[in-house]
Amino acid sequence: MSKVASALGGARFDGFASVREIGPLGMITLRAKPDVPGLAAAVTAVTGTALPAQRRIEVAGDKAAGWMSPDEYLLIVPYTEVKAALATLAEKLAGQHHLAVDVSDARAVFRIEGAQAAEVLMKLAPVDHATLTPGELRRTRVAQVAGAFWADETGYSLVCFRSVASYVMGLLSHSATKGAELF
Amino acid sequence: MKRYSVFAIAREALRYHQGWEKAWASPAPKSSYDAIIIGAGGHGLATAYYLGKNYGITNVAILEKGWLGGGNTGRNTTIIRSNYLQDPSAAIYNKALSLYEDLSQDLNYNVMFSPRGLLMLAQTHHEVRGYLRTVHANNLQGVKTEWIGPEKVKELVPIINIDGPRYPVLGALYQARGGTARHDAVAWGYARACSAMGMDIIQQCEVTGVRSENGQVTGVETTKGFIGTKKLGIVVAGHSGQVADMAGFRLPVESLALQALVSEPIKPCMDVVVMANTVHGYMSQSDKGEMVIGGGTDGFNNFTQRGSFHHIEETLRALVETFPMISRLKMLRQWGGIVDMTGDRSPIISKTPLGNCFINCGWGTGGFKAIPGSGWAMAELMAKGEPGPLAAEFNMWRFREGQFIDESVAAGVAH
Amino acid sequence: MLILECPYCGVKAEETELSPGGEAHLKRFGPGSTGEEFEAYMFARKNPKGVHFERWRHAYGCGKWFLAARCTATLEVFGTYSAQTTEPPAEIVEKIKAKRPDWKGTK
Amino acid sequence: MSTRLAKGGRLIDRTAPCEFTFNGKRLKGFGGDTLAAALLANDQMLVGRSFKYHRPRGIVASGAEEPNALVNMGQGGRFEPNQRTTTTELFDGLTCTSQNHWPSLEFDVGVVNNYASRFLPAGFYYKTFIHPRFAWKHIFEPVVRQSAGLGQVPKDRDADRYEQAYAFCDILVVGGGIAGLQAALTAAKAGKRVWLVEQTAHWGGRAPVDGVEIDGQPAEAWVKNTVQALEGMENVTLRARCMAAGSYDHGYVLCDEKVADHTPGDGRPRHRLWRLRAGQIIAATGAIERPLSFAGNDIPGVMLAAAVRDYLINWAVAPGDRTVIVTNNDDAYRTAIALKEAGLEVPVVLDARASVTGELPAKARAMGIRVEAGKAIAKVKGGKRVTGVAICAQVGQGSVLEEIACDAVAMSGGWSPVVHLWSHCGGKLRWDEAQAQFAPDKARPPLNHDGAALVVTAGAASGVLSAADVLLDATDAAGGGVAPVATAPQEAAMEPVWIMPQGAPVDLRMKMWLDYQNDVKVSDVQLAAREGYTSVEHTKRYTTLGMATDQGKLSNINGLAVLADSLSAPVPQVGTTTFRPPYTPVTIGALAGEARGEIFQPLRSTPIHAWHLSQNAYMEPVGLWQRPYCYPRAGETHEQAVHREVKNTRTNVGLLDASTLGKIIVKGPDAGKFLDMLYTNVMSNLPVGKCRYGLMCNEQGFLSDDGVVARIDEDTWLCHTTSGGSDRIHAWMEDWLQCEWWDWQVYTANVTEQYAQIAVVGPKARQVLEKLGGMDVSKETLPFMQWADGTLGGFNARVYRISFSGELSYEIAVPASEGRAFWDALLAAGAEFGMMPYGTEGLHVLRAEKGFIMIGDETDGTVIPQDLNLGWAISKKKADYLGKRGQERPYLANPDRWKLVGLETLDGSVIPDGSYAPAPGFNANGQRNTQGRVTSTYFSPTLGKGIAMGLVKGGLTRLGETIEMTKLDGSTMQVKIVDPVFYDKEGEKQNV
Repeated sequence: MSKVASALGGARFDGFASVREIGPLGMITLRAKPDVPGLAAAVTAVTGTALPAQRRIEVAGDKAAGWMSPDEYLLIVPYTEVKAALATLAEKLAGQHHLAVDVSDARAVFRIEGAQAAEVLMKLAPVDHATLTPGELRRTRVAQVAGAFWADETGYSLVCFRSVASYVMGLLSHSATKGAELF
Repeated sequence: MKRYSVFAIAREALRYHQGWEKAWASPAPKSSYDAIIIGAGGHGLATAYYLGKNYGITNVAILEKGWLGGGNTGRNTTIIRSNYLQDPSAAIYNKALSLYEDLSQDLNYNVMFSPRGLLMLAQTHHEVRGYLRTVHANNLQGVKTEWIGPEKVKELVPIINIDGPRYPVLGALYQARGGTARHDAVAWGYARACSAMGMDIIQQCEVTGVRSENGQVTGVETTKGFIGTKKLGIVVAGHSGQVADMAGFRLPVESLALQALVSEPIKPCMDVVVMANTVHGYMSQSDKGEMVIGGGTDGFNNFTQRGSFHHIEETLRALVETFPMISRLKMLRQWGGIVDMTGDRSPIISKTPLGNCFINCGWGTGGFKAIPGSGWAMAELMAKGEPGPLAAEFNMWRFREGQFIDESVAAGVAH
Repeated sequence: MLILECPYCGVKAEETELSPGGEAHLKRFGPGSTGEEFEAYMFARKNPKGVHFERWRHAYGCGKWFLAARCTATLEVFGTYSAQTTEPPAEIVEKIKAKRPDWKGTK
Repeated sequence: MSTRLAKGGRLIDRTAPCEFTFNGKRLKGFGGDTLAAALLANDQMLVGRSFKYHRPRGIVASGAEEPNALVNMGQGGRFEPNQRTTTTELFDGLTCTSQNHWPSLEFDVGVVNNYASRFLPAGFYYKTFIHPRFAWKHIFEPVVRQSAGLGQVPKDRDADRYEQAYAFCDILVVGGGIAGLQAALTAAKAGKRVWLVEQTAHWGGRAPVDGVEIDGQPAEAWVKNTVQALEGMENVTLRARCMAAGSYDHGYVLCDEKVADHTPGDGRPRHRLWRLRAGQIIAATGAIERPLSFAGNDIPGVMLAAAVRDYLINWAVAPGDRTVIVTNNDDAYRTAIALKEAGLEVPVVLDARASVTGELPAKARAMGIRVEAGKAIAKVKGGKRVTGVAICAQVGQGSVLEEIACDAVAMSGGWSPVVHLWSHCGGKLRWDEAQAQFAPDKARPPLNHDGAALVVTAGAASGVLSAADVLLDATDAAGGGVAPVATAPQEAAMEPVWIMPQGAPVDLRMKMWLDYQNDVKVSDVQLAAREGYTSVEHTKRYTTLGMATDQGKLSNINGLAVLADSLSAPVPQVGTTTFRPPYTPVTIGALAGEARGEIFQPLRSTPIHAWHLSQNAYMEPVGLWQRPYCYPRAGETHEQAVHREVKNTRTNVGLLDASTLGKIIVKGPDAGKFLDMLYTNVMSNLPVGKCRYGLMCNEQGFLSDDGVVARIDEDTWLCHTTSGGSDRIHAWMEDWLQCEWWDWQVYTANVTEQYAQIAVVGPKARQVLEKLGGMDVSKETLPFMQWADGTLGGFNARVYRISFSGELSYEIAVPASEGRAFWDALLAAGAEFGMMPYGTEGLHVLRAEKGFIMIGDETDGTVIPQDLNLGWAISKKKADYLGKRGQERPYLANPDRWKLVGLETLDGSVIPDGSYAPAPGFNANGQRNTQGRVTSTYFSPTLGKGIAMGLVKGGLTRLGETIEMTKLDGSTMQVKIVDPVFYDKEGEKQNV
């Protein structure tokens, strides 16, 4: 048995949409201003993606780079590659004012899938899904906690803090209960 | 003033109630008064009443831009208590409570003061320690409160859920003398008594300016013309800053919305007032049977008397967890008021930069319960020109000096 | 239930995604300041019934503080702008003057 | 009697019979019935009792405005009081009982109030029950409360689930009548994103009942086609059974969708609260018919004329065999005609207008209906149901001209637009003299975030009543276009009639009900006016007019008019009371939404949470965290468990889950400068590899948080905060960096949850770590107040030599995902050393024995570091830090402030929590003077006696003095002032 445990050990719920806790994913909080020389190259070196523009998440296979704020990025890599990624960043951004820290274990990640997956989120987050464009990373409130989500072809990925993972799982399950479809 | 009594009712009933006189007169303003009080809410009317009763000053006008009792006096959750931690707060609120106990008789107007008892639930160990501290402090202040265990809480409030998984009830601070009163009746009773003393309550009369010479107020400009005065009291919760601005000084006060709601009426089920501060909600049952519910304030400056609805939701979530039966009651009406918030959430009863101008404001969410004590202390300040012991610590300069009267310290309980 | 557009991430955030932070453009007074200055910095708020400049944090979003010009009497929002400024931007001031001709300005 | 007709009923399904019970009586109805329709179909005219006088009450309306017909409905976890029968859909198995009577609906003791009603006018309680003082609370109030209150109290926990959802649209249309449908269609065709909500289960509103024709087809067909068209449009969402409860600022609208009220227990959420955000709201909310004020207008069988028509046409229910119509307008003639066409008797139409000329009256006359112009009802006869009416002239004082037997009265006093959504956010009203109604003043709408109109009204809600005008107005409201053409008979002008007859004497006015539920009569409003309660808000509050569960939907305008008349003022000068949400009452469960039980609030748990639960730890909330308070073993009390845990930590080794401690990374060229401003002491000169305890104050100078700071590298620090403080302190840092010192180069990151942090504490702590194996944790390599990275038992760990207990102590951070595995490894390694976990209470006792302060115990938001003898942690050299200026204020710089000391009783007992130290004498308010208080008090298992810390005037200058401290029973105890460090003052145990 691996000594590494995700927040909920891969909990799952099947309602009108399916909800799965996945992870742990490797995640890095990178704080730097976009005009820092070499930033884009450093991000590309770690995730294989471009530096994301405002509110975007750039995905390349199992890696991604998301825009979190004007001076913060979320880099996603396989859990075991975080250390190397941090080393790469340190090397590429040496001498530049930045902060890169491992936050892989501070997060829980969920997948919400199914034709009506959006409805699960519509019950929890004050987000107008019609205004979201594909590849948009939306940071918002999920009922009473902070969260962020983005969509792909098969559903949504949702990230929240690890300590509230069971609360978020409870919310998602309640919202996805069969018979509670919105439309 | 014809006295109210059961005999008066019977006498009037025989003539179809055609003989009742007006509860208060609606005169035109005179050209000047010995004292003017701006604001005919509970605090303003009580100030006038005690000016007359305690100091014989009856050549008084109370100016009201709307209708008397129409501000926060008429839109609060009517809770009365005096179990405050800090000495100055306990003193003035306990004075208010004592006056409330005799107010119906004093005013010859039934304000329906109902000392049904008040509980503040302790739902964390930290809160337990905070309330125990309050009990000890209250004992020294001459305020009778007690600490009770969860079983006694359940006995007093059968509809409560004492062993909720998240916030079990660990006990409560209990003030048996606390309770409620009929808020409108407090304003009406004072108004009737003031009018009977010959004071002029002038409604629909908005103050638009304060005239002063050499650091002394000479009168006020109003929508009914200029009115001269020898003394001015500003008692206008919700608009304190605006009127202070007319008088040329700034207050350490911000205006925030505070909301409340009532459920549809049901048969009696809760004979005490319950406050649950960990989860930010409080509830009592009115004589009509409505569950009267209040919560916390909004966080931004607002003069609209409309709050943000998510605060209502937060309060109701907490109360459904504490009183599961209310889940199937219905919210009948929700509303907001504008409260003055000071830097320490405690009131201001103070002299001002103008020699004969006095201010009473900043009661935050705790104004109604203070009305008689506030009026008593404000009347003393206006009559003597210097604060008495009840008001002494509530001066408006205390923040600069660092002298806080902070009630939130014990267990996060503001007023 | 306000909506304010975060100038940093462009999200039209609703009030529950934001934290209010009181009056904007306060000047900090530290050691050496007078009692009046310190009081003005800490306590004496303008609290206008009308145009108000105030701080908000996009707490459930990008985490940035920003400033808003808002009417406290109608809740109309004249605009939001960066927190890294000591006075409201000219275009917002112009917009307010157009909509509130009686407005006495920022002082 | 009230019966179901053999034919007709556009909303009922006769093939779907339903059984239900009312007061235990088994009754029958049909699918599509409302409960009110089904009760009427079973001749249940008496359905409840009024609030004050316990008068018999029958159904008066057919919709949301119903004030009378409220019932207790359902059982157990699905019981709900005050259910409005007129908006409750019937289902098979429904059970309900009537309200506010004892012992029974038919025979109610409370009706004694009715006979005494002359002695109980508006506001009587303000004038009596004054003496003796105790009597109000103990005698009168309980009686008042018991006789009021309407519905019964739910007993069981709610069996249903609720949910909430967010939705967004350009245009929200409220009301699914023809105005709403037309507005929605118009907006949708213009490409807008449209939501259309309707409170009932049906589309079309009144038009199909009133026989309107639209574009040459019956309204019913037009409605069907329009709904179909809307359903086919991608940009339109339709919701029936969805009531727009309130409009809030910036286009926020709460809509309560009754998903499963009519199918209880089918597994769906019972209600769904939509939190809609609309660019603009079109309120197509229709109008409500007004009653007429005549004596006996509250007797069961007296109904609104349009409601009688609704029951007849929608549900094939005839409330009476002989129905007298009384009106001041043409619309009520539709009811007369419909009744006649259904073969029922209409003995007379009493029209208060002197001249009756419209097309509808002409048609009624042509059908042989007797129409009496200028006539009124002097009095309705009957008790628990109508038996007849006495007729008089409208002008005059009510001399009876004729009596007519009847079993129902249909009344119409005109219509009032439903302006609630318009008014909630401050939309203003204008008085429309012709229709005698308050209608929206379109020049003064409620404002949106951009200053534009937030709400527009459409149709009857705008004050237009003919179907043709309604459709034109609705089209305009939605941006304009071609409106369909409606045809309906031309109606003559109505005439306002506020009292019937006009000169009614007081004995009649005392029997004219304005507010049926709260028993407010014309005479009560007149009394309020006479006594000076002349502001409309005073009148409302004095009489309780409009404060019942219908919130005055029927009574307000009539009451205002009576008030205006009493004051000889025009109605608009009197004005209206404030409209407040919700439009109709909303179930509190729906407002609480999903947040109950497990998901009531977020519960924050550490990676080791499951283990704590498996050990039956007693958990306590710390902020939103759950932490073990102690780990009681079988047969142990919590107190015994704490003592065992403390002793074991002092003698062997303890294990604490400290993961909740805040951890914030601060990095950058200006990080040192920044931390020097944040902390009272200097952090910039902390050497890499070292730790330093620091204090943070707010700008007032009051102590706000504390913790150990570690210097990670040249430009990186890690700041520990208290468990409750991490988010707050992180936000505090960002506030200063973003809003004040934005040119400083500093980044922060809150990494609290990245790590499981575990404290291994006690004399054998080093042995445990050495057993695990890995990095060197010797005193030489890792001395007190240093940290190091390395491995322990194969785990990557950062080890801090810091102590909050006074023992040899290591705080070890590992990645949260490995936290549980590391905890297990420590337990295994520690077993032979007697290692036991300890909880938060043990932590508190350990730190108190050492005299370490605790934020939240020694501090309460009014304490400065100097009060706690922490002057050593305040830099004297720094020109500035947050809180420094605040601490210079006179009250904070006063040497007389209470300061930290240790306290001990003379007999070793424990000082009670919260105890104060009285000082001689009393203050000016008669309160006992005080000189201190306890801040932390525990039994020390290590020392075998009570120990405490407290704040006392004079502080440590009074060492050795004995003072009094209070006990809960009011007595006092003798307490000695001692040094606050009770254990190992020299620090020999931690520095090994």
